[in-house]
Amino acid sequence: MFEITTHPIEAAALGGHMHSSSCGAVVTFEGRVRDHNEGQSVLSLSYEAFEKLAVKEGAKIIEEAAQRFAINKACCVHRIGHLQIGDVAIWVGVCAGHRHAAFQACEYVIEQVKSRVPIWKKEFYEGATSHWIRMNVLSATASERF
Amino acid sequence: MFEITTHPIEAAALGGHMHSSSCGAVVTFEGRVRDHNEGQSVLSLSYEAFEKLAVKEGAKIIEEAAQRFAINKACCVHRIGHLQIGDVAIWVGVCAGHRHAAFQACEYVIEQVKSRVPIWKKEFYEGATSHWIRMNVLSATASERF
Amino acid sequence: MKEITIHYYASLRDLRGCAQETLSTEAESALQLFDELQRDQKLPSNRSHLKLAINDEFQAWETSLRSGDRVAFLPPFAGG
Amino acid sequence: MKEITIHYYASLRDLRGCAQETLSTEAESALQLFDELQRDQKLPSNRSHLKLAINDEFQAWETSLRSGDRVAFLPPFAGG
Repeated sequence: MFEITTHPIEAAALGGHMHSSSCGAVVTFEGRVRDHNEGQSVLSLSYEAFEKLAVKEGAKIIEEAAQRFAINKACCVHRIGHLQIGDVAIWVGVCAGHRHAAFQACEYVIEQVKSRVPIWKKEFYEGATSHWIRMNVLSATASERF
Repeated sequence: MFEITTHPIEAAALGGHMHSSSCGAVVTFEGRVRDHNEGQSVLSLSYEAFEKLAVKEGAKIIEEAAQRFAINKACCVHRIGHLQIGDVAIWVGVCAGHRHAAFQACEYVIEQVKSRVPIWKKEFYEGATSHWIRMNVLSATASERF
Repeated sequence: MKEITIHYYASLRDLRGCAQETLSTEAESALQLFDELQRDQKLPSNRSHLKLAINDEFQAWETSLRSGDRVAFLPPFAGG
Repeated sequence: MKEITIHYYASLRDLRGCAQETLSTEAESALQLFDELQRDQKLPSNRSHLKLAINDEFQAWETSLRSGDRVAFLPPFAGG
């Protein structure tokens, strides 16, 4: 299951759903809003998604994880909207018979979601400045123009 | 922090303690009692520890994880006594600035705890039979005697 | 002429100054459409860091366009 | 003669038939003590899968024993 939500992510509640009696291992990942990034102090974040495509691509990733690794279930929820320091932006949970598959699948899901799902992040800094993360690759290209 | 407990492990509560505002990633592992092992249907489990030594060795592993990987905090709790299917036997939580270190440290802790901490597990099966896990290596040795 | 709606997200929306626009074009492919739109400098000069979606599916830049298509040029993802 | 207390856990306790015993021995090392105890077949013939602790610390089998030491022979661990 892959989901985009505008509501706070309740990691504890999500974790409670991951269990089945044939599952020996549950691995979870929480990505939280940090108070700094690349040396800059961050006040808050805003996430935006191309929702229809994000949900399709996310579901594909979950399906891939289930095929590649010996797991029982994988689940990922990504929050969008304005988030404060410490808020959970993304949660991934995997349950499996054995631990190594659970670790591998969980890391696979988070890696793939970060690189393939159309979600964007804007950081807000002191002094009312803000910045779309990874936008620099675009402006670098623009400046090369001259 | 490494702890041995006779009480049920509340993964949700433990997870809630893992956060700090400089932490971008929290990875947790729950090892739960499965209803089967190596083809046999398991009814329940019993864990026993050499507690004094277990707590020392566990603390060493947590310290090593903090030195080897760029993490903020690692924590492990192992339950002992009689456990039912689905009960959490071990919980590991790691928080870090970045996800890869959190995954690595979490898997390191569980691997090391399994191989180095003096804890033993007895499985109970249908028909009132039971078996100390990994005892077979000892009996194999005993039978080689003849 | 084809009627195409183009959606912009995140940094591209800021750069373009709008979230979507609809226009008539003779562009055969998404690639030609991008080049046409890029001329006013309100899109990056280089599309190597962008991805493309047509009707809510990822597509290759060479995909031909049909009237009514919804096109989105997507800046680098930064979820998680 | 040294007074040594030996602790048994899990499968070794079952094999030995007790959780601890105290005995007087002339064994110089934990290794010699194990060999002495193993003669009655109530311990595995081979100690390659066992670990050793003296006074709640892991130790090498060659460690010399002193009177009052608490020794534990530890079967293969199976936590987690």
